[in-house]
Amino acid sequence: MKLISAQNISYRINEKMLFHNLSLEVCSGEGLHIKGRNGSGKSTLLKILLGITSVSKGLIEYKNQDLKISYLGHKNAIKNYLTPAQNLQLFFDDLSLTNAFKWLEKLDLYQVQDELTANLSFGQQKKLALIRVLAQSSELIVLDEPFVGLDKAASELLNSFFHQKLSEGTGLILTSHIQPSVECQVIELDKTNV
Amino acid sequence: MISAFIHKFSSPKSFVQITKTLYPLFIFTGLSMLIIGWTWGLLFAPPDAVQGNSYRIIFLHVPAVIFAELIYFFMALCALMHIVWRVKLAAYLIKSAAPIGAMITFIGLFSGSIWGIPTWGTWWQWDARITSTLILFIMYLGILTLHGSFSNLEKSDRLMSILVVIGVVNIPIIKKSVDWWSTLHQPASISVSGGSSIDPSMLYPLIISIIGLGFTLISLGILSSRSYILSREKNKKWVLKHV
Amino acid sequence: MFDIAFDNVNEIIDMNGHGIYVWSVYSIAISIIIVSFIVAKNRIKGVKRKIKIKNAPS
Amino acid sequence: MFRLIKIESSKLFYKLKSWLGPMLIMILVLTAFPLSIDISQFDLEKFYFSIIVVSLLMTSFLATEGMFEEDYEDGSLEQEYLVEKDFYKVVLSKIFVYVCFIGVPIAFIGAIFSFANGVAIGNFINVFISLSLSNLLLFNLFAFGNALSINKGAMLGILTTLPLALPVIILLGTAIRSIQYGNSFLEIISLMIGMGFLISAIMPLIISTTLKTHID
Repeated sequence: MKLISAQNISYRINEKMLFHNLSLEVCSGEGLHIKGRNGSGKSTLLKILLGITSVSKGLIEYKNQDLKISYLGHKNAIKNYLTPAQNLQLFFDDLSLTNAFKWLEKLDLYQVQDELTANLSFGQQKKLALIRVLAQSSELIVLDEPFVGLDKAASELLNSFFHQKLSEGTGLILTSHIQPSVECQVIELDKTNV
Repeated sequence: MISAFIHKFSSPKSFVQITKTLYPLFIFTGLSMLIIGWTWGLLFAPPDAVQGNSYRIIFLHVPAVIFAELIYFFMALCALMHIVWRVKLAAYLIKSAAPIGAMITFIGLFSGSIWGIPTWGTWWQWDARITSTLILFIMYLGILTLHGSFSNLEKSDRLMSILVVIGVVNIPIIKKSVDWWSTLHQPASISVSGGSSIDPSMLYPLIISIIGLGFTLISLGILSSRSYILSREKNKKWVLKHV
Repeated sequence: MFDIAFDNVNEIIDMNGHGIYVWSVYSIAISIIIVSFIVAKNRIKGVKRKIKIKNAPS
Repeated sequence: MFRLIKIESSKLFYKLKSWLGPMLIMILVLTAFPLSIDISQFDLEKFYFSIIVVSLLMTSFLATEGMFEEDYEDGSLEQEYLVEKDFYKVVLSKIFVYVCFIGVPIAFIGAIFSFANGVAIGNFINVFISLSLSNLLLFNLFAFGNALSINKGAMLGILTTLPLALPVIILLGTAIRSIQYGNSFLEIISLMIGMGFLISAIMPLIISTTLKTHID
């Protein structure tokens, strides 16, 4: 089942072409790995697929309008002046909060849950931000460089999470310089650019 | 339908070409009418019965203030076109018109202040019109600063259009409220307008200088929009050919 | 209507004491307009030069 | 909507500087003012009102400063966009929370201080209502300035929204004068209420378009 498809999309910024006539589609249970050098427009492409940025040309179709997408960009969307526990209370309603706290434990953040997030290390903040994606039930997961800053244990946890979600029929789109262990179709942005 | 029509006739390319052929005509009409209007006004028109010769500033002041507002309305029209139909040319025109608007508003304020010294004995009055013109000047500055603040030019085009449209709604509100305020605040001790019963010997040069300044400003607008369009579209083929 | 309103040049400059206001306003306004024309012309030249330099080698 | 109000209020609650700062400055200005002039020489009541208008303008600008900046910088806006597909509700609840938690208390402080400067106690409600309403209007307008200038500092915000705020200031001045002289207060207050409804409905729409342009 097609979750999302893009047909012949182009994107220009300040009259500079970032990519041209790009087509892709992601079905449920499928992964998509977007590769490319820095500045090739990976993050922009993700934002376009999410519907945040509008394309210069082309068409993007979703399975339905209220497709549930969970997303984490390179901005963490966590509040520095709150503790991890309070941050989670902001994201989640009471139902999924217990699930979120389970992930807090799995990711080794349980001891620091009452410290200010500003005092946490970069990796810990990243893990906290990832919980937003991990503990949410959604049909499509979109991640921008999820492995950056994670230690080995956390990366393995993330990879096994991908495995589990893909087998459950969730779609996955990610950009990463580190190869995820799940099987994905690959798009190289540098090549379509030329 | 409308959108397709507008897009066809609003390509930056044809704008630059058409205005380039029109420019000599406009600048000639503008400058010659300004010269006629101002010499007539400064040398031939009779002195005012009340104000004496200082009233001759009117031939600069009134056209300037008229165009201070007209340029803003023009920008608002463009902003609407940019928001509704995403016409790029409209955004370019706003960006090139804003500094000219700021300039002419400044001239209007400045000439008004100087005019105030011999007539009212003070260079500033918190009168409704002066205050709203000052606010108009601040609005021009705001638009210019806003457009200069963002690196993504298309983003700043859109933000600027939003601000311009909000501003044009604001102009009558400001006028109304300042009017209301100043009549409550202090009785209108001084009326800025010379009254509608202006003598033809003063009216004709005034009309001529208004039209003359209009054409001059349009030609200035043509020049500044051309440079701006060229710099924004510098990667397009037609620009290369044009250069 | 077309009679000159002043008797001599001095009177034109003086304008019964108002000349300083009138002439200063006009001269400053005219110079602002002229300067903005010059700036606009120079800008066009600058942009054209930049485009030419950029595309010269190819 | 309720979820958003809950989120915004808990965020604001922990940002001490955002809500306590403007209130303290309001208190500071209102205390400093009588001390800075020779009280015996002037009719304090008359002058006091002009300072209350100016300090209201200042504090509401200060309170809305950085209103959307933080959410924009840390990516929360994008996340909200994915959930809501629009910013209208986000903006509406944010302004609502700010007005309730900062605007109304500031109006209350202003009204309390007006006793200390010789305003009749019977006018407390009138002063409080007109100050709260003008805070509602000012917060909406400054939120727009803030959304426009998002991370580009206060100067741009002031330049773009001061022209919008001036009619509100004039309206507030008129309201206060009508309290002082006891005439046609009801007319002005109903005008302010009408404007308040209109602006609180339209402004979030414009702000949400602006924010959408920013994350685009």
